[in-house]
This record gives sequence, C-alpha cells and structure tokens, in this order.
Amino acid sequence: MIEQAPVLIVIIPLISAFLTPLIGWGKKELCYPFIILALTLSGFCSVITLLTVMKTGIIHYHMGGWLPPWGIEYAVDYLNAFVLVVVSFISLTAAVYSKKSVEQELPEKTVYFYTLFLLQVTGFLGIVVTGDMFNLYVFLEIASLAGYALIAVGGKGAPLASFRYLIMGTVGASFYLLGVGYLYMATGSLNMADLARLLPDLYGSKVVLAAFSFLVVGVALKMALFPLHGWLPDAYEKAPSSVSTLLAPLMTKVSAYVMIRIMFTVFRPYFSIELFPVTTILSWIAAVAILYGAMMALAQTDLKRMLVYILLSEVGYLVLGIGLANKNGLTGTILHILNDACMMSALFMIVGAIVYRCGIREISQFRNLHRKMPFTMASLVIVGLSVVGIPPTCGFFSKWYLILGAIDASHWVMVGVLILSSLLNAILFFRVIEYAYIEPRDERGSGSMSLAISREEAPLSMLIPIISATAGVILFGLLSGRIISTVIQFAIPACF
Amino acid sequence: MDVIISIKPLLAVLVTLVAAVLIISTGERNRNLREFWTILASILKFSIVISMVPLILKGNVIEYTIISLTPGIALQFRIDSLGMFFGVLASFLWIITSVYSIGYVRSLDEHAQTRYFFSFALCLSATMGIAFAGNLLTLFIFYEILTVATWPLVYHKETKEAVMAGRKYLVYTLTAGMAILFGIILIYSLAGTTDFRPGGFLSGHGSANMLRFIFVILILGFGVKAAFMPMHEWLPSAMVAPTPVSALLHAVAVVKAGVFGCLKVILYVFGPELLHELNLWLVLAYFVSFTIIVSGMYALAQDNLKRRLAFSTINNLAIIIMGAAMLTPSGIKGAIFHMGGHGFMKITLFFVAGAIYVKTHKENISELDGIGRQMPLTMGAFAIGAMGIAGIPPVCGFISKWYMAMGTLEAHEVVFLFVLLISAMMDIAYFFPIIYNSFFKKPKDNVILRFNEAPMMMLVPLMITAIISIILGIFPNAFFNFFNLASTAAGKILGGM
Amino acid sequence: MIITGVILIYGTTDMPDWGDPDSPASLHVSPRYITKTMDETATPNMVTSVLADYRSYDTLGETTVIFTAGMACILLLRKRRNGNG
Amino acid sequence: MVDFIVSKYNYWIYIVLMMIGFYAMIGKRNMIKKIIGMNIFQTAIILFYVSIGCKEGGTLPILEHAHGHAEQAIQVAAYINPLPHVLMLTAIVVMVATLGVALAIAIMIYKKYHTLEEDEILKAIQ
Repeated sequence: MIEQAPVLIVIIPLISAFLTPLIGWGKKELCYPFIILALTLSGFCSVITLLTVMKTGIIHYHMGGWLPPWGIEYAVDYLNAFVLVVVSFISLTAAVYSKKSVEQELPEKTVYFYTLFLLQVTGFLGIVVTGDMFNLYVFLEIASLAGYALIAVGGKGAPLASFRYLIMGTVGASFYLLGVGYLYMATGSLNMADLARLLPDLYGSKVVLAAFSFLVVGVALKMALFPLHGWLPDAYEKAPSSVSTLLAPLMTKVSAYVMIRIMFTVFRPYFSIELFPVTTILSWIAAVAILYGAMMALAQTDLKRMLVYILLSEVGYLVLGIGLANKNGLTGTILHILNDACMMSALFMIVGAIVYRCGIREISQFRNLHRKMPFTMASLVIVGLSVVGIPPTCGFFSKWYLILGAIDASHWVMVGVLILSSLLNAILFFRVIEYAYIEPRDERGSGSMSLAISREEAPLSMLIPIISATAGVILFGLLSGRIISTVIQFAIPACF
Repeated sequence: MDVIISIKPLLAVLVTLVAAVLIISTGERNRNLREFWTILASILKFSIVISMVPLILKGNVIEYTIISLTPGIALQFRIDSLGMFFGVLASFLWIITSVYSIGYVRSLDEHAQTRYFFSFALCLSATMGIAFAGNLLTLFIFYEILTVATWPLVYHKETKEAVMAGRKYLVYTLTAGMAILFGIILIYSLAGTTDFRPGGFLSGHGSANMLRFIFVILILGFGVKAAFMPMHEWLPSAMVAPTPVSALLHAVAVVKAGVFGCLKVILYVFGPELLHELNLWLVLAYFVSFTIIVSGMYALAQDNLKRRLAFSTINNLAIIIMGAAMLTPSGIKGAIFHMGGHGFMKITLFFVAGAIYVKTHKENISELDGIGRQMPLTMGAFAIGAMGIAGIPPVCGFISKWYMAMGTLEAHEVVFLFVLLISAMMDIAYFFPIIYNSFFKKPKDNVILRFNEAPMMMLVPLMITAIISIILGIFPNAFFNFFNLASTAAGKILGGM
Repeated sequence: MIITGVILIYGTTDMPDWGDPDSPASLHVSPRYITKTMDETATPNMVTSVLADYRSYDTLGETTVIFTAGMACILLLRKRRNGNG
Repeated sequence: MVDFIVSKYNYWIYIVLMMIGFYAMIGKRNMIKKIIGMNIFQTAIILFYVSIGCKEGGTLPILEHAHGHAEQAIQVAAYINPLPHVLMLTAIVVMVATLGVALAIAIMIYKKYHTLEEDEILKAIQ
C-alpha cells in the first residue's frame, strides 16, 4: 500500500471521477460524500508520500515497471511531495465547501460538476507528481479542459470568459508541448531526470534555448504572469464560487511548481541564471506583475474581482522568488505556494459565502456584514492581514523570505516593490474591513445599535472550510520555521 | 547573571489573549461577566509580571522560546530589567485603566463595548509581547499586532472624523512597520540574528554607512509610533478616541511601544559604543530636540484639552529618547525612569480629561474656568500630574528630569540641558493657566458650580495614579523597586559594552 | 506573435535536418523500442507497443482527457436541451 | 544557404502553419475562426513532432518478419522513430477533446447571444 501511495494519489480521484456519473445515476446525493471520500483518501496518500520522502528520500515509481527513460516515471522528492499535500488538502477543502454553493448555482448539474471537479484535481495532482515531461502535458490538459468547462457554467459572461481562457490556455499548453518537442529533438528523452543529465552538454544549442523559452512562456501563460494574464480576471471572476475556490488557489501554484521544475531541475540553475538571463527578466516582470495586480485591485469595487487582481499580484510574488534565484528567494516561493494557496482559498471561499448568503459582491454594500456573518468576516480580517503581511500570519513569512532573497541578490528595487505592495494590499483590505465593520454615524456617536440585524452565518459546510483555512493561515505562520526546516529546506533544488 | 527558563512570560501574554476570546464570546449579553473577564485578566497578568520582578532584580534573565520562526530567529521572550520595567508599568496601568474604562463607557453608554474591551485586551497582550520580546522579529510581530488592534479603538466613535483618524493612524503606522521590517531584514542578513543583547550586537557587521542607514530607518520606523516630529500627525488626530483609550494607549502602550522600540534599537541592537563610533547619537539628539521644542509650541496653541495633552506626550517622548541618546549612565537611567513616571503622570491627566468630559461634556480648555470648584479632587490630581510633567518636585517627573539633566552634563553637551529647561518652562506655560483658571477664575456663565465629582469608578483610578506619581517622586523605589529596575537596566547596557 | 516567430526560426537553425537518422531524438530512447519490442511486448507494431505498454500511462491520461471532454460537453450543453427544448 | 533551407523544409512548413494558426487565434474576432486557428496551430505542432521521428529511408515502425524471424537482427535505422507518433496520438486526442469543449462553449454562447462575433457579444453583455 505504502509503496503504491504516489500513484494512488492520482488514481483514486481519477477512478472516482469515472465512477461519479454512475453513482449519480443511482442517487444524486451520494456524489458529494463520494468525492469527499475520494479526496480524503488521496490527501491521505499524499501525506504518506511526504512522510516516506522524509524518511527515505526521493521515491521513484516506475509505471508498468518500465525503467525510465523508456517508461513513465513518477519521481517524488520533497518539492512535489510538499506541493502534493498542499494541492490535495486545498482541493479537499474546496470540495467540502462546494456543496451548498453548487446546489444553489447549478442545481441540476451536480453530478457532472463533481465529476469534472475530481478530474480537475486529478489533473493538478498528475502534473505535480509526474517525472515525465509529456505526461505532465497530458495532465495539464486534463486540468485545463475540466477548468474551461467548470468556468463556463458560471454566471453572466462566463462562457465568453471561458472561451478566451480556452484559447489562451491552448496556446500556453501548445507552447509547452512545442518546448517538450524541441527538448526531445535535442536529446531524445522525455524524462525529467534524464533530461537534466543530458542537457548540460547541449546548453549552447539554439534548439535548447528555444525549447526553454517556449516552456517558460507556456507555463507563464498558464499561471497568468503579468503580460500574459489577460484571460484570468474574467475567467476567475465569472466562474461559480466553488470553482474559483478550487482554481484560483491551485492553478497558479501548480504552474509555479512546474516553472521551478523546469528552470531548476530540468535545466540546471546556472543555465537559467547565467547562460540565459531569464531569471533577471522574470524578476522584473514579476515586480511589474505585483504592482499591476495591486493597482488594478485598488480600482475594483467588486470584492471577487479585487481578489482576482490580488491573485495576479500573488503570482508576481511566486515568480519573483523564482526570479531571484537564490536560497531565500526560493524558500519564499515554495513557502508562498503553501501560504498563498491557503490564503486564496480562504478568500475565495469567504466571497462565495457572502454571495451565497447575501448575494452581494460590491464592497460598498458590505455595511454591517460583521453582524450578519461574524465568523466569516472575522476570517476575512485575519486572512486580509495575512495578505498584507502582518505577522504572525503566514503571508508575513513568505514576504520575509522574499525580501531576504531580494537583499541577498542586491535587488533593491524588488525590496521596494515588495514593501510598496504590502502597503497597497493594506489599503485594499482595510478598505473592505472598514466598510464591513464601521457603521457610519453622523452625530457624535453614542447610544447602542438602533437597527438589529439578524445573524445569518454561512452554512456549516461552508463555514468549517473557511475557518480551517483561516486557522491554517495563522498556524502556517507560526509553524513556518518548522515547515522550512523539515521540508522546504530540502525541497530547494540541491544546487543552491 | 543566570538565564532562567520559565513559561511565565508566555502566560503573561496569553492571559489577555484568552480574556479577549472570553470577552468576545460573552458579548453584550452579560456585561458584568464581560467586565469581570477584563478585571480578572488584568489582575492575573499583573501578578504574573510582579512575580518575576525579584528574579530580574537579582540580575537574572528570564527566557522562554516558543517556536523557531526561521533559522537564527525564534519566537522568543527574554525579559531583562528594561523589559520588566515596561511590563510592570503597562500591566499595572491596565488594571487601573480597566476600572476607569468600565466607569467611562457605562457613564456614556458607549456603543460596541464588546469590540472595545476585546481590542483593549488584545492591545495589552501585544504590549506585553513587545516588553518581553527577546529579539527584533518577535518585537516586530507584537508591534504589528498592536498596530492593528489599536485601530478599532481609534475609529471607535465611527464618526467621519474618527474614521479619518483611523485611516491616518493606519497609513502612518503601517508604513512605519514596513520601514522597520526592512531594517530588521537588513540586520538579519548582515548579522544572521536579531537577538537583543545589552550593549548591542551589531558592531563588526556591515559597513558604517550601511549601519547608519539601518539605524535611520529603524528610528524613523519606531519614531512614528513614538510620534517624533514630523511624523506625529496621527497622534493628535487619534485623540478622537474614547479617553481611556487615549490614556492607556496614547500615553502608555502605543507610544511607549514606539519609544521602547527606539530604546531597544539604541541600547540593545546598536549599543552605546557603536553609536559613538558612528557619531549617530548626536544626530539623534538634535533630531529629537527639534521635536521637543516644536511640540511644546504646538501644545501652547491647542484649545482642546486632549490635543494639548497629546502634544505634551509628543514632547515627553522625545525627551525620553534624548535622555537615552546621551548614552551616559544617568541619561539612560533617567530616560527609562521617565518612561514610567511619564506613564503615571500622563495617564492621570488623561483620566482627568475623561472625567471632565463624562461629567460636563466639555473638551476645550477655554470652557474649563472654575471647574476646580465643581471637581476639586479631579483637578487636584490634574495639578499633580501637570507639576510632574513640568518637573517640579516632589512629583516623580523631577527625578527623571534630574537624571537626564545629569546625563547631558556627563555627555558634555550643554545644549541639550537648555533644551530640557526650555521644555520644562513650556510645560509650565501650557499647564498652569489651566490649573489657575479652573480653580480661581469665575465661570463665564456665572453659574455657581456645586461640588459634583466624577463617578467613583473613574475618580478612584485617577486619584491612585496621581498619588503614585507623588510617591514615586519621594521614594522612587517604593513601588516594586521601580527605580532599581531602571538603574539595573542602565547598568547592564553600559556594563555590556 | 512576431517574437514567437523569431524564436521559432532561431531555434530551427540548430535543428537536425529532416530525415536524419542520426538525430539525437532517434538515438537515445527510441532504439530500444525498435529493437526490443518483440521481446518485451510481443507486438510487432512499435507504435502500439509504446502506446499501450511503455507509455501506457499516457494513454490512460488520454482516455481521461476524452472523458473530461465528454463530461464537459454534458455539463455545458445538457441543461439547455432540458430547459429549452 | 539554399541547402540550409531545403534540408529543413519540414520546419519551415510547420512554422508557417503555426503562424497562420496563431494569427487566427489572436487576431480574429470570430469564434469559429479562432477555433479553426487553434486547430491549425495544433496540427502544426503535430506535424513538427512527426517530422522529428522521420528517418531517411526508414519505414513504418512495424516490425517486418515479426513472426518466426525473431533471430533476425533489427536495424534501428530501418524504422522511423515510433515515439513521436505515440505522443502525437495522445496529442491528437487532446486536440479533439479541446476542440469539442471549445465548440460546446461556442454553442452555449451562440444560444445565449445569437452571435459568435466577440465585439457583438461584449456589446450584448454590457
């Protein structure tokens, strides 16, 4: 059982996805517990995998018993074991959360929704766990296709947003495929470890250079890095709440993972840093992305859209850490994969809960919301503080490492950008909090509340995920030292 | 000197945190129970803090590490005399303020009382964390919590003015927070640690200009909360907050946290020796002298009582830093002691302002004529506080100012002695007319005021703080060896050189 | 888009010629597929043997893609048919 | 130079095809044209892959004399590289699946707005 854990992580949701429609034919209501069960099992397996990796080192799992590079290999080291745990638990949270909002938004399609939901998760997990470039592409497409469909069933304008996403996503995936093709042409191999072994001799080759460019651009498209972000705001904003809860935290993180893999595992860091100054370019792009996201978020009046732009800026953080290309920077990125996944899933769940209960998204309509939904709003405050980077929440620590990385790299501009973005985020979140918590008063305030507002908290199936994600935000902050010294420290590619 | 591992510092921080949770879960349903939590927590906290005093006086350090945050830095408490001094001050004043706040909010029937007490408790936890922090990062964590927890108290009234004051407060303090963060990260990347050490730990790391830069941004960062000019703007605006908030937070916790941060940076991060070497102490002293003089002038021009007090606070905070910046034993001793003495005196003054507001709804100095006849006890306390601030014996302000004056002489910088004297004269100029008018001038509307004091819940606390101010002036050590704590701290810092 | 074109053309300059049997792609992994296909999979058609055996996991993924697309179409289009027609 | 161009003609063809497809995806406002562009784009990549696997003089990757001639030595150069073909079988499937989803979304859009021109849809949304 334990040796099979890496593959079970993917296979369980995959098989369950095939079974879900069958179960749905029998009894619709069973789908929900079924996918919860499947995702719990898969999460369980991912934890086992992480523990095994911690105990015995890298796991190599050969599909069908064929040795790499001929067969497909699952190579699980600290990095992907860590990301696997993040992905599987965030998707579990999103799944638990989805129940009510799916029933409200897509009452007749729950069965297919959950099927695609599982496939989406399968795709993410498959991307993360695999050690084969082409296999990664296949799972990338599974995740993308499921994503297009899930987004398209959203509200007004969703199909169009999804269509654009599809076009851009296909371009991204095709670029990736093209890059893989170039690499294959140059080396004859598709296995990541094998490529890493073969490539250093070929670093002068223009084919390799072109391959690298296509891979990076393709992945950047998928993660919506700044100039390539056009598809993201509409797509995630218009998607049903439970879908954005799943996609927003994970798609970008998984892509960031792929980027780290390509840049520092498949290629040697010295290629990405010295031979071809991609890290420098990336860090500048990331800096622009951070500020652009934060600025655009300032201009929004709709909370969900604001979050989407914050997400863009968070993508900037992830890439910035990669671009800094030193130990602290990468620690920041990998830590941020966890932290940001947690924060974003909490934030999107909170928006979903507010929409579910009150049907509002405009920030200016949030008056008195803290009386109506005290727990949800308290969570919003805590997670907001984390995005701003107030210690001891987890957002602070990713910023800490990123700034440290920027100082190590003597990128003073980046330090400035990080600090500035914190301030911009502060404006963003304190604005929301102010709307939600302060009742405007004309005369000098005295006297108790005149209008009583009944408490209408989100249903438990939403509240529990929200609160656990929020608790995660604080816990991961306090435990960040632990997480780094036990996992992340080893997840950083060995050459740093 | 021994290092004693004890969980007490953590308990001291947690007790108010637990109280905050209890307060919010009790809510408006049972006000007495809610207030009971506040009082209980404040007393518990104080006893925990006090129980550690004897150990500290023996020259020990109490340490408790909670969790490692990043290689080289842990979330860690380490209490030495300076931290203990601040801890005793804040936790004691909280008891008094709690009683006073209960009287205040009930008399005025304030709204959102639960939020008020909740934030209050949270602030106290943060302040305690700052006092006991063992390294810069821990200090910063609690510092930021304090920033955020104070915000609801500032905008408490929810009038447009209050909301604007809240925004201003956030803009100033969060920006400052970022500056501090940047400084801390720079220190960490230079030295690989941020653990406080008496006498500083930075010498030998980095170039002189780099260190100067770090010093400047750290002092500017902490200086925002300590309301150095020209970064003081938020403090007078924040005076729209309810008076107990102004009293505790703007005379004790928040601004003192800023001052405490500055002191830690000056004495425990850079250290006297390094500051001499870098020639920074003189720059710092001139910088705060500017604040001392200008804020005194501003105070003269204010008519709103609380705003005048606010500027007086700015003035005194700068004096504390000036004392410390002399880097001589007497200067540091005086500065630390003034931190405590000023706390007692200023809280008295704010309490008085609150009591007057509750009783008469008057906020402006020009309206206070003859009020001494109505509230003689209150105004008597005010007179004591004002005398103390001005440095007139036998109130405790005299002792601290004396030591600081000695400090300026020890440092051979007579300029700063004059600054001290000028500021004392201005203190007299802006406080004594109030006292005079309130007792001897006839009220404008010719109404004969009868004896009508503030409620007991408010009167008793302000009397206590006034009396303590005098006691500390006569017997500086009367109160839990208060003065000794300050002098051990000074001794250690200079001994650690 | 133009940049893409430039990169494409740039990359091409170092590519092996068409039909070159000694290109790296043909030398590293694929010889084993060609020589061992009978021994290891008992299938003369190498494409089949690679598809269904060496890289069968990709094929599973491929099937899943089809399944995903099917589910997606049902999810997207089904309600309209029920609702409108 | 001529030799360089001729010997790599497969790449030129795929690049041209790809650019056409790419332009259609980015530049065209009509959804069906975009979808067609997407198809051309992906086909170009498939062409590229298949041409990697090609060997001059090589034959189909199906063993001759497979049965009963096992002892016969197998010439690697005699067969074209099977792997790209396999990859492309998968990629074709992915392509078809993407096409299906794209068309499904297009149908959805058409049913809602009765047009497939992006500008008109945007107008209709606002």
